[in-house]
Amino acid sequence: MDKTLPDLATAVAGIEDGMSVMIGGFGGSGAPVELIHALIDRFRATGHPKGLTVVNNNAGNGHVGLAALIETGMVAKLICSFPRSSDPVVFTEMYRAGKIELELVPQGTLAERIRAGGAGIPAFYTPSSFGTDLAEGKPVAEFDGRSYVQERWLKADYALVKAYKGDKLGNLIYRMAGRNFGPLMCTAAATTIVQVSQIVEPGALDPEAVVTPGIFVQGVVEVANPAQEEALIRAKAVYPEVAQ
Amino acid sequence: MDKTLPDLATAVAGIEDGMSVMIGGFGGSGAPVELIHALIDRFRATGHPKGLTVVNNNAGNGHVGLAALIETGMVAKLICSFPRSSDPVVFTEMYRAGKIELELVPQGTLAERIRAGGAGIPAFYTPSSFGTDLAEGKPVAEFDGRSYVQERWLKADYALVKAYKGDKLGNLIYRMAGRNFGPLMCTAAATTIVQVSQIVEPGALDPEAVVTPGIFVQGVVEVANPAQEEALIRAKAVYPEVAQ
Amino acid sequence: MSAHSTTRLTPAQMAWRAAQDIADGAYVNLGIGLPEMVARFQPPGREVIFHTENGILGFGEAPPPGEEDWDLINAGKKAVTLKPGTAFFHHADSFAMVRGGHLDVAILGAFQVSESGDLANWSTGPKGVPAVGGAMDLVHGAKQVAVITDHTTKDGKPKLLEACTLPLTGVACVTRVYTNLAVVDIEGGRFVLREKLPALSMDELQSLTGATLHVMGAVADLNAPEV
Amino acid sequence: MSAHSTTRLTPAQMAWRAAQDIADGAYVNLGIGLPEMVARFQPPGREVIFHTENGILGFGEAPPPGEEDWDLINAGKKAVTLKPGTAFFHHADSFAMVRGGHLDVAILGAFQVSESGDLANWSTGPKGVPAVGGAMDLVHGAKQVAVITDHTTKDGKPKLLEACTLPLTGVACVTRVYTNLAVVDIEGGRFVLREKLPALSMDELQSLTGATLHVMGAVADLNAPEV
Repeated sequence: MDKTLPDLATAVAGIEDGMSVMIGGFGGSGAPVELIHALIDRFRATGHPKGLTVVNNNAGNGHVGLAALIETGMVAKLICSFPRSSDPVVFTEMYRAGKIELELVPQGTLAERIRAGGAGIPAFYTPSSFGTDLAEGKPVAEFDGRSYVQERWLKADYALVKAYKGDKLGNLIYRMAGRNFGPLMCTAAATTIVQVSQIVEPGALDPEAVVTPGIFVQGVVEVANPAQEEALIRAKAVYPEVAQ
Repeated sequence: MDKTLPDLATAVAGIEDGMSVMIGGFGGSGAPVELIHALIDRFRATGHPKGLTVVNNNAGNGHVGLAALIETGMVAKLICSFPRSSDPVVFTEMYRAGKIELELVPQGTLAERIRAGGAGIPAFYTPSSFGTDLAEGKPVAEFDGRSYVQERWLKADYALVKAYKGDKLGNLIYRMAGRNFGPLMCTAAATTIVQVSQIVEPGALDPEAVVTPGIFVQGVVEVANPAQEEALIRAKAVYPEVAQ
Repeated sequence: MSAHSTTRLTPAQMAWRAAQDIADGAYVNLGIGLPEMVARFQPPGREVIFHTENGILGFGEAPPPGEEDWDLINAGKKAVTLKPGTAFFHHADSFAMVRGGHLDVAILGAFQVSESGDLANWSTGPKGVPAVGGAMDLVHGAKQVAVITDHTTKDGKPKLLEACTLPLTGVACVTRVYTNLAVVDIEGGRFVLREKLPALSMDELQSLTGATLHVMGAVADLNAPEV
Repeated sequence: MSAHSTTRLTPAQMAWRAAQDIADGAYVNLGIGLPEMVARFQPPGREVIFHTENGILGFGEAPPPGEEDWDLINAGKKAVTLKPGTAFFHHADSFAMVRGGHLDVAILGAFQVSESGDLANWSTGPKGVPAVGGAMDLVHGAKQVAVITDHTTKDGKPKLLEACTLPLTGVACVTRVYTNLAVVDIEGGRFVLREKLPALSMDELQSLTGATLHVMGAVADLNAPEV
């Protein structure tokens, strides 16, 4: 078994118009910049995929990665917890212009909904958002005298995730806080594509330290020296024309 | 901060009559034999604690560990998925004699209920057990055309868990399939006590490979060469009189 | 029954037959007991990754006697071994794999299977100590849930029925049954016969089955090598 | 207001005051912005372990400029450092810590706090882009939810109110408020004054507060060193 993909273009080739795509990362840490840029390249070459629903904690920064993806107009809807950031002009402008739909989800609920999607739990109750505008229209229930909101699982057609190392079976380890939503998104997508700094042979990763077991991963592509989104933003990089 | 406990007797000293106690392990792997035996010692010396509700996947084997705990009569109720094992005479006889109550839970539901207890999720829906006797009396609901059973979180007063190494802050790593329910139980108990083969200084465990972060652990006790329950059973050991 | 008793498949042959259907690269959970034998008969050239409920993916075969590490066991509490690419995880993650639809195949034992795919395999009634383990989770989520079972009970009663009489493990979950006489699919609430022992007539097989066996297209010969 | 404006605590002094209440060994989450400053003022001899939503427990202070590792950031996307005993985990585990009641203290910012403990801190109304982050989770689960906030808005309107007028983050969740004028507990649906700036009269403080300040027992002087 070898889940290695030959290149980034192949890695994103299966994403179709209207699909839902989970994209890992919290701010710049763990953001799969190269996979996102490969998707932008494809759109610019072919006009597809478009009308995507993207799940990410944020809405991107600057003009690279997720922000650049949104800037192309490929994204019809964003499901996230915190679209306000240091330099969020791309999303903010499109949102105010009514060009992108926003589903705002508390961060812990977002994480738990994705986990539920991967774990076959169609719904769960959480105290988060009870009594707030974000609970509007959702079923509520009382357990042991406390009120909770019912939340539904979240799944996607694709997940694009950045990890540190992966073996050919798809077992993954991450790097520091770059882990964040990655392991959850791997479980919740029909097809999970992971960019790793290094693809290693099975056995090279300590089985005690594997964070994402390979069963959750359909494809692994090596990006040896991945860009760190925060560094790109500080260098005022713009994709597709990286001006630095 | 130093969560090290001086000895096994201290480790189990806070468990009171009628408490609920989660005990890690799946069969003999991960069974905290020494912590269980310390609890038996206390009961034999003081008559307490008794009337315990124990949560474990199984019902013990032979006459050591969990089986020995049940044999003392300290356990009023067992919550588990599989009380039938190769040599389950202790539980079987007490159950048939009406001396111990059994709550039978599908294994995945047991794991998820414990996780929910630790994660502040009071209830969730699972397909498991729908349409079976084990779903009797539980709310059911349909999501996306499929039927699910509502299950409640499971918490406990204490968790007794076996890990491989722990640092003074309570960060833990496990050993192979000895991990099983341990990381979940650590999160779901008001007080989690862990026996480890070695207590190390903070920094000695790789932060990427920590399985249980210390926030979930209240006490760590070193048992340098822990007994493996399966080995004890094969040696026909009996606790408190270990005949080998 | 004595006439064709010698032609029934052995447990190993049933396991062999089931193993032939597992695709290269599949993630598979094998139930305790007879289903565990399937692992022995992977066709050459196919790589299958085995999952066990107690938190291991990609484990290897049993170690030689005396070399067991009792922290490295499967859900049947039998010792297994490590293979390159093994991963350990806790029980909630393990059942996320199960319930979340990540396993390609789960192969389980059965007391009874109904023509609507109901499975009964955890309780023989109120007398014994009830024990369910992971069966009620495994019947949900795996892309295919198959059963390996003798076609009849030890006293000759059918195990493939219109409706199960024993407590259910899951409703409408089984899609294929490997017996010592036949291979039967469950489609649209009916048993559809795919293969049968060549020496066994349709009438004989039907007489050993507690619900109508439908034929849709060819019925192949069920052959298994001596294993 | 100008009369006592010079005596108001600085943001650093408010953070210092809040830090004095954090017990040795506590697990603490600090909200983005002003609450983050609390970490700087841990009293000597106390060891506090900081949690951040994006999956780190036990991180250390900011690195020197130029030595940032942008994979090692906190929820405010600021670079932090490793300390011995740090652990990394994914977002679901991180919020299990939050919602599951494992944090001792969460200290958050506020637009408004009501006397029943309601908090509004995520939305100033329909005009802007809404963003909630982890706030709605953090207000549930931590054993104590405290708030650090100026006592009034920049244009002098009270932020401690009978009822919040802005969209709520959580209902009945805050139990202590540290302002630049006072320390106020929320008990039984009432603001209970615990400390106030010595130069500030009760009447002055009440006039800057949008709900009745109750006094139960002594009101201590709120003093903070130059920090």
